[in-house]
Amino acid sequence: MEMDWYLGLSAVLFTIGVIGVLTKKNAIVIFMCAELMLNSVNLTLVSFSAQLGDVHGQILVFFALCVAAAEAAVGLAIIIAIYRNNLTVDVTRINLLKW
Amino acid sequence: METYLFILFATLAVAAAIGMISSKDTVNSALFLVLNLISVAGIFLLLKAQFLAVVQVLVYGGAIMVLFLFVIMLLNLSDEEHMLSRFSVRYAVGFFLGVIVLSQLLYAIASVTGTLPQIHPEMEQVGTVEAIGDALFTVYLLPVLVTAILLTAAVVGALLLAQRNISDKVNK
Amino acid sequence: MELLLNIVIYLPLFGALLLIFIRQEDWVRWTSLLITTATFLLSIPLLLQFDISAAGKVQYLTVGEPFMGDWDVKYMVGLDGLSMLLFMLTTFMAPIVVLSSWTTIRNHVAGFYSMLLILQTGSLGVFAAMDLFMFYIFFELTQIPMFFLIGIWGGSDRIYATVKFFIYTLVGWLLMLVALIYVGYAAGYMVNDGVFTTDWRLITSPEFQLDLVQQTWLFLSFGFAFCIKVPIFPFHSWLPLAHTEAPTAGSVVLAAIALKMGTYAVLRYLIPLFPNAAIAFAPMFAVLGVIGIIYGALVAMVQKDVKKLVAYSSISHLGFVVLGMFAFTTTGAQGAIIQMVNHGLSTGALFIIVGMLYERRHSRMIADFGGIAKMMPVMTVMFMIATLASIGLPGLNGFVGEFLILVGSFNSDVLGSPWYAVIAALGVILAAGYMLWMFQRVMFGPITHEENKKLTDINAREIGLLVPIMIFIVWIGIRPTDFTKYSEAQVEWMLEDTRARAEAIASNAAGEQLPAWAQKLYDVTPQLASIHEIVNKEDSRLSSATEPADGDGKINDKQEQSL
Amino acid sequence: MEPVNELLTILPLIIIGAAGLFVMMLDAFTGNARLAYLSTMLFSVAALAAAVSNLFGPTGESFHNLITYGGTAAFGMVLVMIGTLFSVILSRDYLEKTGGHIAEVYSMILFAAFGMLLLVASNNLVTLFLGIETMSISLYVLAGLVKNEKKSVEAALKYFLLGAFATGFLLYGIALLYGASGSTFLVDIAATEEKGMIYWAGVGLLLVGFFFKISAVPFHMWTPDVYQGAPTTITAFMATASKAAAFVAFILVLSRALPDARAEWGDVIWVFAVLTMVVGNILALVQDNVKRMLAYSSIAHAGYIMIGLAAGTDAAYSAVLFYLFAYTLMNIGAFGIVAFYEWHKGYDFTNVENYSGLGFQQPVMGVLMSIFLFSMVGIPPFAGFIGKYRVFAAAVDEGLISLVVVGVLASAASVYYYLRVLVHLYMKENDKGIVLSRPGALYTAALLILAALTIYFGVNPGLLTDLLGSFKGHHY
Repeated sequence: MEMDWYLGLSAVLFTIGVIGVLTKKNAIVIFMCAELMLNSVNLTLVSFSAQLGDVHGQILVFFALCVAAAEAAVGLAIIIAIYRNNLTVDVTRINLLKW
Repeated sequence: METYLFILFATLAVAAAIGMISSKDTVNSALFLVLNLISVAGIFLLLKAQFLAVVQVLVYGGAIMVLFLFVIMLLNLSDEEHMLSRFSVRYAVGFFLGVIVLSQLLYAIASVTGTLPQIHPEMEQVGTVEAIGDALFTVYLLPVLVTAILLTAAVVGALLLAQRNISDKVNK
Repeated sequence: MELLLNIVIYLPLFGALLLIFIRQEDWVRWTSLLITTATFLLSIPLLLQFDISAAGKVQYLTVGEPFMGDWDVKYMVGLDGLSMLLFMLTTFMAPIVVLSSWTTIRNHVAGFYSMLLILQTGSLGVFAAMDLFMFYIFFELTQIPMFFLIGIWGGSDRIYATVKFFIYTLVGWLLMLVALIYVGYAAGYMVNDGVFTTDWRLITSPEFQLDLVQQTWLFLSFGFAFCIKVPIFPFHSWLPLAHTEAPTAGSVVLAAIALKMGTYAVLRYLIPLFPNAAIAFAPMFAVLGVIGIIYGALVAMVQKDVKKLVAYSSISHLGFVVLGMFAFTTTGAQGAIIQMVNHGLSTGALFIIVGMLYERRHSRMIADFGGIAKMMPVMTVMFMIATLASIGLPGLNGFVGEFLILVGSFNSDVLGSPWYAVIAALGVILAAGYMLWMFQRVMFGPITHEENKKLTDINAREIGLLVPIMIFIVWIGIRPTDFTKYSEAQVEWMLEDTRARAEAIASNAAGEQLPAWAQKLYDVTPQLASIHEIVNKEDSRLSSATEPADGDGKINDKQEQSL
Repeated sequence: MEPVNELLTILPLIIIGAAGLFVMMLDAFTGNARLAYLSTMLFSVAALAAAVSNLFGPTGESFHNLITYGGTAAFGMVLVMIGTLFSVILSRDYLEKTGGHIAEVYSMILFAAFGMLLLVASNNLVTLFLGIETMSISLYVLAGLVKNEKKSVEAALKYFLLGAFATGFLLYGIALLYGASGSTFLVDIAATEEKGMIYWAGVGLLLVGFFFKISAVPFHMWTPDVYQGAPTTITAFMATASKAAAFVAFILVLSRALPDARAEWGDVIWVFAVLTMVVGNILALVQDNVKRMLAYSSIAHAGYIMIGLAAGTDAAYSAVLFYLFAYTLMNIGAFGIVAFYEWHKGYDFTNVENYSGLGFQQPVMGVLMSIFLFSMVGIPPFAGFIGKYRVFAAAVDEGLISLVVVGVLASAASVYYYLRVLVHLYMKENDKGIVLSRPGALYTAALLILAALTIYFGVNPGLLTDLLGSFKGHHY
């Protein structure tokens, strides 16, 4: 079995994440898509790590997980704050700032 | 056997990802993401990264996604319109960009077909808790400490943003 | 003396800082007057000690340490024949400018005078800088105060005028900055062991040889900046606006000093730095100069606003300066320098007088005046002298400059045609027309407006500030050599040096092929071609001289034929 | 290396990390914002001093080569600490007047600074990633600080979503580079033999990630919103310290990890530099909101800095570092004065129309604003001019003349919107009867110091240029 299957899978997942970020309107879902992107990158890292027999890639995944957790905490807090202000998390309806 | 497992997990992961971005219901989206994360954890196992597979399920699937679900329930978010129900330039641009990114990445990856070796034989040792722990607390000690501060900062920040009462400017 | 030069340059800046701590408005005025007068008095020894015969040598030179790390960019100031008179003009006009705005400026007095003083330091620095980079810095230092002077204390349309003035100038000078950097590196590689340099002595040394393509590009970008600053037609549109909207002091500074920076820069940098390009493009610039002379005069003729009329007459006068400089003759360049001084004096005086009229009448429209000579006899005399000087009446200063320029351009080998001078002479006639017509309408005739009957003549302060200008107007007119002697040796040396370097570069470049577009630019004018011909002839002569087959006599014959 | 010496190499980082935790605890137990402010200031001064002393110390690697110290990294730390210190000093008055002066602010600022310090010292993609993320996550929070203001929270959301998106690209780039080279150390990546598609895809994605952080067009979308929405002194912090940190890290990555690929990324940066300068300046022209104008102007400045990166020589890198220094000084200053006007109630003092005639009230503030704005225009004798000049010069020396011409034309256009502020301050009438209060002594002193530095390094840049010119350690 070839390694590029893994890379291909992660590329597909990454792209789905990108499409999601660009098309969705709900802030939470956009954020989840960003998490999907991070997750697919983790897959890439693990498969490279497996290919090289090298631990560093997995270490990076570990840190990426930490970052994802931290991002989740802050991101969800921001979403709660904006929901309290606007009663919506629809990014197309939150538009005080333009140009 | 591995090939079949890979195909199974990969199909699940992609299907869950597509399900996530096409679902109308935010809760469903979140659940799809959990499914995706777990499938990816399965693939980690195939790649002999046991530690990360466990962490993936525990931290990502367990902690983070629960947080997501909690917030979604807390805010009682209404359903979103179906992704394809209203075609707009936004979608077109998003789709177009997505296709470009995908094709570039696929091209990049396809160009290395056949050059990559099998899973490295040392991987059995590399993916274990011992190996990773060893690296983390020797070479990567400083980053681990940084992570401590990062998580502290995130907690303080989350408190700061979500804790205090919002003043009178809320539009009702 | 070196120290004295630096003191003269920075004393006004020090004064500007001093003004921050002074609250009383009258004290502010007196302090500024004191500072500017002191500056002028201190600058007199510089003139007296000046070695007239020294050519190609910078006097009172201060050379600082390189201040930008690995680059040979240093603080360098000094004076030579090109800058001496303009430097003195600047120190001379400053007290007059301060006096002229004594009563007109009533708000933010301290701000006004500190701007004027900073502007003076900048201007003195521009004329004294002996390093291209320092020149640029000092030049930009004059822009900021000018921006505020016009914008805060100007007329009704001041904001548009000042923003236009600032942006217009900056666009040109930023493009020049790129060219300046290029010159700095090129000079570094050629004459300074690879270290970036903008030292004037190095960038005008014979070893610094830019090829023709480089020269064309660099000349055009430097030229563009200077054209805007001078301003040369068709880049002049900011000038009438800025002149009209500026307060009297601003107009005077602009006319007497700021505009000279452009023409001075042409003489100091544009021509010596890019000799071949300068010679090649000389006819083009001369044409622009002549167009400026005629255009300025014609537009001035139809102005209803006295100040605008004077502003357009500036364009006309500066056209003369440009023509004189690009004639590439000593007479022409001498005329250009003295014409710069003349224009500073006479146009400065005219602006001051217009300011006095405006202060009394709150109008600058010609139609609002008429017959006021009866009420203001002293003013009439002054105005008359300034007007006649501006026209170029023999015996007054304007005549000297214009005459020298016309003679210089008439005989110019670079321009190659007397027509430039002939058409420019037409400008003198036109000037007589519009100036006298204006004077007649403002001063004589019946009094049509009741308010004009209440006008009072100029007071002692106003007389006091005009009289020194009048003295110099007459002095230059009667004994021009007292002034032209300062620049004579230097100008002669500079032109010869420039021509010599041009030929050296052309002979080195004779075999080089120019790209098609550059060739086209050069073909616009036949002069470069003629240099090429001379060089080619010499080349063929040399090559034939090396042929041993022919006898000596034949070569001599050939030489005689070619000569 | 002795453990103690090893710790000394990252002394500013340690001080700031400890300070962040200390201030957090202080807040938890006392909740005294004033005390938090004071201790933050003291710690910042200490960290700045430590960074400056590192600047003159040795260079090398520590912590298993994860960290690089001295030289460029130390200068990056100095930049970050200058930005942090002055933003902190200015924040107190501003936040007290606008309501929002809480102790957590300072701990978040310190955590962000911690991330920046790590970022400028990273010699490895792991630390780089962690540094960027620590910085970004803290900044997301800071952007939404005044959370009862809709704009502020909205800015935080936009920043956060786009930031998370960009993180994905950055991490993907890192992952692919890791795959192509088998290591996350910058030096090892430079040694990559085979440059296949994976390598180039990695480089491209990494560039995208950095372009986002330095807000290069077209990845600038978040900048104006965030800069406008965030509290002004926090904006100053973001615009200076985080930009400077990102640029220094960018220099480290370009010069250490990708020196062989210079021709390729040089061309890419060339294109994005042009886009950034042109779009940034054009959009700045039409802004009425001063903060938004300054946001676009900072995008434009990123474009000028990218000219230096595109040149990619040692001289260009040190020119960029100088530019960043000047940029930090003048931007904090300008935002500080906007913050001063803004804390007056009654009018929206981020709108330039409301500045009419205010230059003569509180003349010190007006004069300082002129100095900072003229420095941004790039007029001598201010530091901004020297920065621009050196960057342009380095690029001209590399033959990028057309790029420099675009740069000067863009900065000529920029004059209009900078002058517009001055025109309103000085040349229009104050017809609304606005009366300004006096700023605090420390506030004024901080701005005066910034202005003095702006002038000093404009008149006498040699001190700094010599130092920066001696950094031959951009790459090995």
